[in-house]
Amino acid sequence: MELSTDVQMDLHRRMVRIRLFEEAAGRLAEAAKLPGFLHLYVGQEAVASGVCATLSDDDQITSTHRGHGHLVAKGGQFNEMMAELMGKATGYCKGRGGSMHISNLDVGMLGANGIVGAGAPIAVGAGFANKYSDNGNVAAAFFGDGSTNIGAFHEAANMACALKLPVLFICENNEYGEFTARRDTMAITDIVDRAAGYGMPGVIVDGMDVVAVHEAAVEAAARARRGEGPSLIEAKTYRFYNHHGVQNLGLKYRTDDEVAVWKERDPIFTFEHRLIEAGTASRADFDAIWAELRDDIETAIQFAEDSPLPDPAAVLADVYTLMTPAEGASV
Amino acid sequence: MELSTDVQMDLHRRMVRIRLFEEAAGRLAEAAKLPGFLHLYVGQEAVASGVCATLSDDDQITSTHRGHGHLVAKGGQFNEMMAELMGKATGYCKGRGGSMHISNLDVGMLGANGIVGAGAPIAVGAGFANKYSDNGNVAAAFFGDGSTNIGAFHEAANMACALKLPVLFICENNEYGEFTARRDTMAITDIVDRAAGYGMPGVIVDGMDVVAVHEAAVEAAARARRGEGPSLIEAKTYRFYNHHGVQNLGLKYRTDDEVAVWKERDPIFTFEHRLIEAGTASRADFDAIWAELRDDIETAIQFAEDSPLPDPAAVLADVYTLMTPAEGASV
Amino acid sequence: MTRKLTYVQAFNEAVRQEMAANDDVFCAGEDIGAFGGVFQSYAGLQAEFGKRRVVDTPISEQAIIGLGVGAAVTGLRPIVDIMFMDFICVAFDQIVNQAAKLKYMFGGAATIPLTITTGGGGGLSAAAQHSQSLEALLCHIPGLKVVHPSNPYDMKGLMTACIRENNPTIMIKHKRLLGMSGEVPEEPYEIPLGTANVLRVGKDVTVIGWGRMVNEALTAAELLAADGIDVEVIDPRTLQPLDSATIIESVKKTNRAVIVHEAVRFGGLGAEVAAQIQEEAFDYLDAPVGRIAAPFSPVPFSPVLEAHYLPSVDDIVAGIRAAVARPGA
Amino acid sequence: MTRKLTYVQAFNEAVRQEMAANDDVFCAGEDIGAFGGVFQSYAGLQAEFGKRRVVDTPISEQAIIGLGVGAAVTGLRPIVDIMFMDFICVAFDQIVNQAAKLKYMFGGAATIPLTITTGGGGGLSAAAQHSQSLEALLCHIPGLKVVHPSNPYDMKGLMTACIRENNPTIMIKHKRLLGMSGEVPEEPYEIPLGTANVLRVGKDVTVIGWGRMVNEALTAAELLAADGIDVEVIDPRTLQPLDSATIIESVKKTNRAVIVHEAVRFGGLGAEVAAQIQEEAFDYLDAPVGRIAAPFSPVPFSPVLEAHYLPSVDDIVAGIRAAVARPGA
Ligand SMILES: Cc1ncc(C[n+]2csc(CCOP(=O)(O)OP(=O)(O)O)c2C)c(N)n1
Ligand SMILES: Cc1ncc(C[n+]2csc(CCOP(=O)(O)OP(=O)(O)O)c2C)c(N)n1
Ligand SMILES: [Mg+2]
Ligand SMILES: [Mg+2]
Repeated sequence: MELSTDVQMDLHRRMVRIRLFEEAAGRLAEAAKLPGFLHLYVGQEAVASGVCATLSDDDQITSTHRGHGHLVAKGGQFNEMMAELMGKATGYCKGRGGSMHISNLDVGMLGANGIVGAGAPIAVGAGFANKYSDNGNVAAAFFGDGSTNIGAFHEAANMACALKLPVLFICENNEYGEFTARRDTMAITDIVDRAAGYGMPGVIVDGMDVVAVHEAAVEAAARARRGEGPSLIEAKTYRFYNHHGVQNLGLKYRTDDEVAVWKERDPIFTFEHRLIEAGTASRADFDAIWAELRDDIETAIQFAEDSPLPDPAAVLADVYTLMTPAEGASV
Repeated sequence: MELSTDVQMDLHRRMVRIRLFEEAAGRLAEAAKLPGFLHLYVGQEAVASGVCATLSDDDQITSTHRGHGHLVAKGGQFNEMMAELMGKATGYCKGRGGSMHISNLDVGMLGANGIVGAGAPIAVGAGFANKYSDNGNVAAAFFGDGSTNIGAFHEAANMACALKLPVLFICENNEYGEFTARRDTMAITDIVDRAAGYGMPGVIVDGMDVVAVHEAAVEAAARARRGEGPSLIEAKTYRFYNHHGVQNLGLKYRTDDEVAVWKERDPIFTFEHRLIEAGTASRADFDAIWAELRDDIETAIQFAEDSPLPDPAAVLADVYTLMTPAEGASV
Repeated sequence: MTRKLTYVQAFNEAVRQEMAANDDVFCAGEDIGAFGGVFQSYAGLQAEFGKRRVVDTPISEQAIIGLGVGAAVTGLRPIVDIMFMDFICVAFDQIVNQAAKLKYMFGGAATIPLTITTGGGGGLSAAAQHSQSLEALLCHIPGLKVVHPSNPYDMKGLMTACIRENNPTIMIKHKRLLGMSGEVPEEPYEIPLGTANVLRVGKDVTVIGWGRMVNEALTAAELLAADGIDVEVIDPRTLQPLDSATIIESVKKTNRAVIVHEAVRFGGLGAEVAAQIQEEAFDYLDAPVGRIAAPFSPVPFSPVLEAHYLPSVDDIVAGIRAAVARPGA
Repeated sequence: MTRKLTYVQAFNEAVRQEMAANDDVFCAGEDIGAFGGVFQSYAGLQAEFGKRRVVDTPISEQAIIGLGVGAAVTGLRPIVDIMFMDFICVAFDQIVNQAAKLKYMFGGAATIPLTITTGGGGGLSAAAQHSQSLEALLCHIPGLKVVHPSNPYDMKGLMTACIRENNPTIMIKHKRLLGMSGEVPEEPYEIPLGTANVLRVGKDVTVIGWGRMVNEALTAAELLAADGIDVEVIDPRTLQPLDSATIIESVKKTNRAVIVHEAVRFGGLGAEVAAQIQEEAFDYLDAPVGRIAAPFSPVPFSPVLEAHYLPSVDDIVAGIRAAVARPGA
């Protein structure tokens, strides 16, 4: 598939936006300016970008604990995201959700999720609604290699196939679940080997190559929109930072060599190199993009820091739609 | 594999014991003499018999809601089983469990289970204990086709493979889950297609052929005892009666033709025919066996009917091991 | 115009009428299609509305709830069935950590008009995994609403309200009441969630019960009337949110209260009701708030054990007598 | 001979000593091996006892509990870890319908010496799915025992008792107490399950609390002492079985009671404690039993919201003042 310059530059832009947002979040976390847990997406940018570039705001995605990258790729705005990470009233979740529950229904992002595997069944529900309403939309579930060992993933994959729903199962295989290697928790090497057990096609792609991911996603989405059911895409990728936070806390669950080898394959820099080689864009073009987006990040940090905190007195707001007096009695 | 006459007659005897117990239970249920639900195993006798014939009392099995057949095959006694179905104090569970929880640890039967899929993780635990204690025992999990759509099955299969445990996964594919056809709840035809997703060997056997089931079980058990990990055996079989109870309640979820075709392949009568053809045994031999076991069943029914009911005052016994006074406070 | 329907027919009619009125309403669950569900709650609906709107699912409770959550957050009004209440444990994360919390975690942006239906309660010798009354677990979870009708009229009105409700609700059908018959209006009607029903007016003691137990309490009340004990019987109908005001008001009048439920006593919803009564009506109480409930054990199989295990009319009568026996202020 | 250990070190020492003493004891859970668990509860154990006895599992909570149940019923003494308490929902069937009920359903034939460990409680801005206090759900389930230590000494003694216990127990570690330091004896010792601890003797009011909250209650008690309010503070330590006798005895002395917990108030374990107190000590009460707990909402992320959401020393002080404010009999 020949990708137009626009599409390629769009893929690049999505990746850079994720990288800059995550690097900024990491810095703020190390400066103790972000409360709670932080799971950075750095290194995996090609997966969210390659998939979301073929989705519209009306298509839905479900995410994981590592969800900022997915929201950025789906069109999330820096200001509301940074404000949410800081727990401010202007955040996407009004400070109630934070990093692990960041979401924005306007762009079809049905939430990061603190429960491993829990997003996939919800994506199946969105896919069901798409088919039910015959609206031509698809739902994509992002999940990690480790999450494919949990029951919810299995039930979701089987249900989507049994009901032939427009769902994309996007596995980001970064070879680790927290601090434990994938090989210690499953007897298979490729997650894609699970696809046949549900009766859906499965394909392995280089998760560090945004074009490869995009092409696979375009095909899977087209298939789903044609009413031919779900697909599983396994993207082989790697997270550059620790499971949560930034530093590896000197943990030796991954060797420096292994990390170095993967960083060599940085999805953004390798892609920029290819585009320059192909004459599609110049270093100067990219520098301009990075500079522009860096400004956006600085603006977002400022916005978040200047934003008001949520009103503690309103802690009970948003538990229910339309509180009734009787509900008040439960408080 | 050449099976000795003893082994073949043992396989036959196990099947007949199941058949007679289940037919008797069905009659008693229709006479309103059995409380609660009753899930009959008639038609599937070859599976439990073929597998359990290669297991000793020290090997463990977990079962399902359709558990009488598994317990009989594992060596359960008619008296205590019939008494349990009647809710008597002399039952294996002292009337506390009934049909859906019938069990006998002395023969390594870790319980029928009312929750679909819940037995498999427990079998994995037993398999873990076997490996931990290096006792050479294996644990076999029996489960239906429908239960392979539930998360617990998936987690158990993956865990057993990841930890390389001596576990046999025995799927009894009778093509229905309650009143819904398997094909409506999964996009695959053979459950065995799921084995590769866990990294274990999978084999399909004719579940109406006790010898075929036995040979596959012998191989899988030997493999497990050698420390080479779990296997999945899918036995294609069929239940002759309704999901619960006996009559099909005039339900048309299965055609009469379909039922008739499968009854043609009755695992007991076809096996007797083969043994007679082969000159291994005569009709008279079989008649004697049926007669002997029929007497045992009549004795068991009498035993159960004559047995005392449990003492209602002792309803709280057996909730905890060694009740402490403080626990009394919880009552 | 009203006529007699059974409890399960009333449920079925509420679903049918709401489905006819709103294409966003659909049903999904195990064996609910051609078969109509093991309790026949969904009988005839697939024939009437087709496989698009009445969906047989795999045996996958987590995915069944997830299907409902995902479809609800994207605009539909799903009714998903968990056959037996005991099985909510299999889907507990999707109910407790997803359905109940999504709206809040999203800062209010999500709306989850999801109805989860299930069959609860004992009395069928169905043993420890098919007989539980687990309402207390659900009522402790912010974000959920919990409904448990005691008769056909309430069933139709409450089920209609659940389907029209914009929050995740759990409709608990009592398995022993499925065949209970009663007058039910043909036209659709709603019983607002969170409104209790005073089933019997009395002045001596207030009995609060739900599901099958409140009917047993009414029987007990009639027996005690013969002895001149005048019992007020309240059915909260909705367990979360609980209509505490109606309960407190009654106790302030009668000065005595007894709670009856089928769930085990320790940590049951009766504890919350008792705690609220003594908080709100402390100076009015002439006796401790009593609780009649199951002992601290799994539900036994044998009919003789289960009959002893479940609260009976006699147990309720005894509990009420104990409450009124104490000298008043 | 005693020395200072942190809460999590006390946990770790109990596990190490029991593992050293009994080869039937093993541990399984996510990231507990080389990494020692996300809270370092299992730090160093795999290095000391090897991969056979300290097992890293897949992310499969149902299978983790099942592993424990199956290994326990076949003779081992498993310790299985569910990282955050919120995740018990993912494995709820194996805990509630299997581990808790197996013995009873088998007519007593099974023995399940299983310990489930998990990290509960809020205060880390970990939001709605990593901050819950769900003890009430577990305490309502016959067959389970539930333990929740408030300090290092109790942690070691209770964890040792759990491992030696022959029933399924859930050991809830409070995430905010992991670093709490205190005197802990080197030698192994047991604190019998079901025995409460009177942390402070007082005559005016009894405060019952557990986990982090009972420590906050002690702080509140000291503040109130300055105003001449003499508070008795009780830590049940074991929540199921609950040592009701010690609580009732205290309330009969002080005539007033306040319960403090981090879980939401509605349906929390405080309701059961309040219900029992008014049942057993009705004539002794000079004021309604008070409950200080979280409001009916998921746990919010933003620190300002969570600080407001969780009961504070000020809230406890106010609650105690309200209880003692009422004129006595
Ligand atoms: C049900 C559940 N179990 C455990 C956890 C703790 N946990 C959070 S992330 C994680 C690892 C997930 O691994 P993977 O799915 O590969 O995603 P990755 O972190 O590699 O992106 C674990 C175990 C959780 N959040 N939910
Ligand atoms: C978790 C759970 N969901 C649903 C049920 C109700 N149920 C009991 S048996 C059954 C069908 C099981 O089908 P299968 O696994 O194929 O076993 P079979 O009955 O065919 O032997 C169902 C849905 C249950 N007991 N547990
Ligand atoms: Mg991973
Ligand atoms: Mg089947």
